[in-house]
Amino acid sequence: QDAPVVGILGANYAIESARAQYEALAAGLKEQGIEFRFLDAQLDINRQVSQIDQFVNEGVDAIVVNVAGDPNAVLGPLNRAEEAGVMVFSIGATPGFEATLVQADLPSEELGRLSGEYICAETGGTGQIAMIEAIDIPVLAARWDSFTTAIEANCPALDIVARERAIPDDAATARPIAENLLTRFPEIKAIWTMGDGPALGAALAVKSAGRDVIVTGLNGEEQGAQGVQQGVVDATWDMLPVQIGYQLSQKIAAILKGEAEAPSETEVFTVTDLPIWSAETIADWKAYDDRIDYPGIQ
Amino acid sequence: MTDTSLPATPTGPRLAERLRRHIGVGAALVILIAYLSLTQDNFLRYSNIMNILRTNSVLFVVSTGLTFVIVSRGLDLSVGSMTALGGVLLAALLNAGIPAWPAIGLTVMLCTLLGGLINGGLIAYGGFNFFVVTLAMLQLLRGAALVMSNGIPESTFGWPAVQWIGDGQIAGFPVPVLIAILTGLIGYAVMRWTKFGRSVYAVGGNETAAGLAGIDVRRVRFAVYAIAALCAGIAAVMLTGRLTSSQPVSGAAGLELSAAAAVLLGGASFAGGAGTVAGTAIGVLFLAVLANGITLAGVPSYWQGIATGLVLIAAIALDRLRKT
Amino acid sequence: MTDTSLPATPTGPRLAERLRRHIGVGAALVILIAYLSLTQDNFLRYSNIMNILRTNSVLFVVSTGLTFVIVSRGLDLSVGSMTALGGVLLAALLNAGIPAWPAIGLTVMLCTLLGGLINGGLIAYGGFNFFVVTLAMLQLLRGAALVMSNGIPESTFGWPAVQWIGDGQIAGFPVPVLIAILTGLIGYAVMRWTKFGRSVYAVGGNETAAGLAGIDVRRVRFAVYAIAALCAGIAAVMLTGRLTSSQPVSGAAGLELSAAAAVLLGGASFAGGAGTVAGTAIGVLFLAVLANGITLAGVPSYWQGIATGLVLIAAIALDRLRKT
Amino acid sequence: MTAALFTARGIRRTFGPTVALADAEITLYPGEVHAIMGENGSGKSTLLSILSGALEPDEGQLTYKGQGLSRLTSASARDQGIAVVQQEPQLSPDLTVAENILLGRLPTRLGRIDWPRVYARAGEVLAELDLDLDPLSKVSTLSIGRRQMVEIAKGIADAPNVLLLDEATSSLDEADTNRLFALVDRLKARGTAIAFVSHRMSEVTERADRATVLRDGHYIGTTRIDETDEHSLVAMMVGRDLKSYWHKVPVEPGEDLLTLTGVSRNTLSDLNMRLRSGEIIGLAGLVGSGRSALLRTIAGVRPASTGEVRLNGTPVQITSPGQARRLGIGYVPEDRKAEGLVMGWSLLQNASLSKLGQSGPFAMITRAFDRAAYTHGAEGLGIKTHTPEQAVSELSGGNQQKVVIARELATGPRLLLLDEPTRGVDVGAKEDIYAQISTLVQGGMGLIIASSELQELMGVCDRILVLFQGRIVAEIPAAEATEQSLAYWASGAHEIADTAPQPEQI
Ligand SMILES: Nc1ncnc2c1ncn2[C@@H]1O[C@H](COP(=O)(O)OP(=O)(O)OP(=O)(O)O)[C@@H](O)[C@H]1O
Ligand SMILES: Nc1ncnc2c1ncn2[C@@H]1O[C@H](COP(=O)(O)OP(=O)(O)OP(=O)(O)O)[C@@H](O)[C@H]1O
Ligand SMILES: [Mg+2]
Ligand SMILES: [Mg+2]
Repeated sequence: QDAPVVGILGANYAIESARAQYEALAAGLKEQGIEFRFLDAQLDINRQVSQIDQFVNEGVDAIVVNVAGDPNAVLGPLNRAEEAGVMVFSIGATPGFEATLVQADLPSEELGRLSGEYICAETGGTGQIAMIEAIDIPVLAARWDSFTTAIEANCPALDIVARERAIPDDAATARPIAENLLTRFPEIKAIWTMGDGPALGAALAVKSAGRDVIVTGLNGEEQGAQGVQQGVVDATWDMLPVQIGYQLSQKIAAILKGEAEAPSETEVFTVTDLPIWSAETIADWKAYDDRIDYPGIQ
Repeated sequence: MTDTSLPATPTGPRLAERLRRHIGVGAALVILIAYLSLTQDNFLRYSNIMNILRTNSVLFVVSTGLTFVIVSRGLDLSVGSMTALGGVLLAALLNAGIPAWPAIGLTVMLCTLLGGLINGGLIAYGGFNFFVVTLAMLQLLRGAALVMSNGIPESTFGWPAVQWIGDGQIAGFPVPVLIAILTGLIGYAVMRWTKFGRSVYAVGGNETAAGLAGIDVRRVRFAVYAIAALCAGIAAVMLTGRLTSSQPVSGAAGLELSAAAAVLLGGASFAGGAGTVAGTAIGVLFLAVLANGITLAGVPSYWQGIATGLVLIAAIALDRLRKT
Repeated sequence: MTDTSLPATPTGPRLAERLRRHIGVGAALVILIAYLSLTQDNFLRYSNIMNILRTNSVLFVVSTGLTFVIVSRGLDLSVGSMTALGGVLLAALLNAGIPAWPAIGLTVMLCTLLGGLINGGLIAYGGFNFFVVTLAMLQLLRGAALVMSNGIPESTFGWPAVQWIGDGQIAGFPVPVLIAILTGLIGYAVMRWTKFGRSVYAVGGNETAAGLAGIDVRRVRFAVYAIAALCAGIAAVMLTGRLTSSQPVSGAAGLELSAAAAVLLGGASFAGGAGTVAGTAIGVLFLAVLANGITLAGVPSYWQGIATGLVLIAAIALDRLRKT
Repeated sequence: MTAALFTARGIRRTFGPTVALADAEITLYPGEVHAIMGENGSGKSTLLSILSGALEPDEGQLTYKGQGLSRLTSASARDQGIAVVQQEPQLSPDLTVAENILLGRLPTRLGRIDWPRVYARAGEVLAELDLDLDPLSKVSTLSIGRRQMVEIAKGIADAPNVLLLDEATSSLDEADTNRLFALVDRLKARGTAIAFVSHRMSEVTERADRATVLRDGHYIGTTRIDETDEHSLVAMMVGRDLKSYWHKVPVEPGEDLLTLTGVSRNTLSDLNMRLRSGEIIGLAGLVGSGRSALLRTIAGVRPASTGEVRLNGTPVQITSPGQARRLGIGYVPEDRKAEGLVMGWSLLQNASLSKLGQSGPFAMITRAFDRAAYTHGAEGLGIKTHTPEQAVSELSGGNQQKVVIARELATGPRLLLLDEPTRGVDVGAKEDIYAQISTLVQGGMGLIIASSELQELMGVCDRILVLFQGRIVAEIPAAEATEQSLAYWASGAHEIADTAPQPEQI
């Protein structure tokens, strides 16, 4: 019998942390002697819909989907996949689709909580802070929701004076937003950002304005690490994408090989103990692609 | 010297002319299809072909509307945002308790009105520059979609009619593809056989001449933007059905450029006065088959931009070669 | 009636003409500034003004290049992707061990070559449609940026020269703003006072007449695309310095449309033959002040698209009013 | 005479500061051919635009079939049977001839355009014009002369009661002009009122019944043609007497300026000619005979593929218009709007356009540069404008033509090529141009003039070369040329004569 084939459906390979998940997933499958194919939606949900259909057409044994937008959109093709007997795994949730076997979640809540506790401590729990969020989609919203929850719980005296959105969530967009925040709020003590790109942009704005404002990022990506190394970003938390992808690959392999039983309802797991990258720890930081041997899925 | 009788084969020159016009991209399409058929086992499968058509029916419907605009010597950059807003409107109407079919009708009508009144009104009756107006609308409509939905996709899963339009089947044939074909046929017929259609060519070819010939140039300009918006409205319903939800943020982003590329590949030009819906169909098919072929062949997604760019240039190069 | 003597006040009509051309958006800009000064305490602060200028110097440099293209009756949709690719190139050159200044020079040269040879070559000497070529290049160059960088932003922090260009100061004045001003002045002078500049207007105004009068139309067309790419290359260095890293994925995305909007707001038109760098400066300032005002006023970000769209329309409406 | 069909009284129309018409009037009777005359910019086109509903008058009344017309539009004018043929053909280039002819009134059946009827009807209209043109060909493939014929076909498509022709013959050759006037005769017999504008005096005196003259937007008068003569008409138009119209002065030819030996390219074959400084050569021929092609070759637009071109005795390869300018060759193309002027530019800027091509790559282009070019080039041409800062698009056709000539003179050429230099130019302006030509040859310049007006060639030139199918078939001293001899060679009649004795070769 042929080796089983897994179809991996990426949301956007060009995003560093996403790529780390897919590559780690593929690396793990390869280790287990399982074949894989990869298709990238490049954030176009319409394309992802047809890619799911395409994998089903090709007769893969399982698919792993990282939804490239609104999960509702892929319900139709996922149901078609299930009907065709294809096992469905996912990175991130696919609400509305019940038949996912294993779902690897991003540690968004912990990222929000850790960064909240950090800002609480560093600001002394009083004063003004601002947030740079991104587009309001559930996978990302968990970050700022759990951040504000953490602030309310730990230091209610901290005043969140502004919540802006960087769309797209990159350094170039975030920098002028941060510049305006600094102009509007001369007393501001910290800027929380939802990712490392915006963090770098905001931090450079702070530096250029000659102000003393705490800036944090999330994800532990290249740009966040650069910011910390440059001494402009105060901290960022790793989201361990390589572990997410690798752990998922092992669970998939076990099921495909019959070593483990397919769970009767969706098994959800996520990673914990996210390391902080700040001036003290940054020497230990490793780029995602140095953490595991990327098979180079595309 | 005084032979004014009609030529024996009246379609002769027209056929040749038509071939000349489409053969460039048409030939590229044929070559592409032949190449993919030989190299990709899955390419010619019924399911793959339907997958191609289904995925691109939205693009085709939008491109059909845009054909009118480009032939009239205009451009509508707002069709992508209009499609996104249409989806948000539809979801909002449905969730406000309006039944599916009236909500669909209302969505399409609202889009048509919006595009007609603002784009068409300002450009035709206000004499505004079409690029600036529709660029402004690109931003404005996307903003409106975001504000209305707060950026959150709303599910339309509970309304089978919407799903049927976007992803249903009639006798094993996808409904969105049928809608696209129907739209294309109507568009073709209107451009070819109605006074209005010919007026669009006349206005695009020489506005002064059209005005002097008694054509109401402003009404024609108004109408083409309304038609583009109408098609965007239909596309919005199809896309929402296909994705079972509205997509305020990324829905149909960049659609205006793909549609414009398809129309231009199909033989229209910004100089106005030329182009047909049939040509646009070839243009859309070309882009569609290209994208499908690239994924089938497993070209890394990074390379897809490069490949698309190269093939686009190759397609118009072929077109140039044919013409000289 | 046979008066061929020169008028007594030669600058009279030209001044009026110039006012007429710019006053629309110029007036809108003045109104906007007045409004913001009154309602936003922070608006007129030196730091805020420098923020505005610094943030938009990249846009202005790109728009200056695009002014040449649009005046020549063309369009370059690839300038955003070129800017992104330029950043990736620069980072790659630096990390390959080439010292900062040579790497910067090389980056700008490579961009100019690429844009000149492909865009300019195909459009000017190949006779290809500019929209399709530069749309293809939009995809192709972005793809190249992704392939070269594997999507990873590379730090250029170790090279102070790059940071200095993007974010440095000379006597308290931001270097990127100085570069933008210098680029603008050179662009203005070239368009206004050189044979080449005048040729660009002639080619845009009436290509056939220009050719028969002895202007090398193809060389002019070639040059304008090279200039647009040159400016994109300079902008790439500035942007990379400003962000201390290359931004292959989203860097400068959509920049082409903002730049085109700025140029058109500044009085140029797609009919070619009209437009100045001074007008473009007003157009960029208008967009810049608008964006700043919107954030300063704390308008929720989702509303920004709507506000930008509305104000764009208002600006050209004012322009129309003035002209009639 | 019967009752007036169409009258206009007290018509006033302004464009900003320009008063195009001050108090114009005209009365048209059924079955008459009425010439409208006047210098360039006197308001003829404006008057026709008002009569055809394309422009609204500021003041004045229109009466049609005894009824006052208010708010006439292009569409309503056509519905009432008033048709106009524009001075500049207004066609949609990508549409077919048939569709252009029936634009705005395509016949439909059951809401569908009835294409067979479109082609049939267009065929009929073309037949009425006696025109051999495929109704299915695209307008973009037609020459300017053919386009003008299509424009005329458009005008007669609805069998109008009133036909207004604005310089309909200016880009037509003899044959097409004859077709047009044959049609005019037939329409006249049917009781159609025809008004036409022409700068060709012979057409007016031979074809018109009456003439109305405008000067600077004022109505000067209407006369019966059989009660007047050319001189008094011209006097009415220009308000002065034109004495020596052609300004021909004998000039002693100097050195060889230009010689062509065996020059061929594309449709041109084996051309030989010799032009000395101080000499004027005329090119005669039918449409498509290669007059323009020959000038374009010398001007470097389409370089010769074989043969030798010598300038001042030295062999040269003229490969671009820019190079031609640097060699001292000036070129005035035949279509001033499409090929000559940048319409949005001022007179000043247009005046320096060719000098631009002539100057080095680092030349500074300042206002002084433009001004010098204009002052130098426009001298003696008598361009009518209130300021050279004005956009050329606002000038009348004749003045636009003078600007193109001024532009070339600004480069200080030794050899000047003029393609149809007086097309659509009024008598007064023509005289200005002829006077200028005369001054130029006296200064030692050599000129080659291609023209469809044989009178002009005979009046202005020293020698006339006749082209037929891309070959020079005759060279005739202007003094010995007659319209008949030129027409004989131009029409290819000699070929028939040559081949007649050898029928066995066929
Ligand atoms: N659209 C316009 N804007 C400004 N001025 C105009 C316009 N149309 C005509 N004019 C002016 O009105 C006057 C009359 O122009 P018109 O075209 O009627 O002259 P014409 O007698 O037909 O001349 P020609 O013999 O050169 O065709 C001219 O001075 C011209 O410059
Ligand atoms: N761009 C072109 N493409 C193909 N054939 C052309 C082109 N231009 C001119 N010709 C052909 O070359 C020949 C010479 O044309 P040319 O324009 O020189 O004639 P002409 O005597 O000046 O006539 P006209 O009075 O129409 O200007 C004609 O047969 C014409 O059809
Ligand atoms: Mg006229
Ligand atoms: Mg000619």
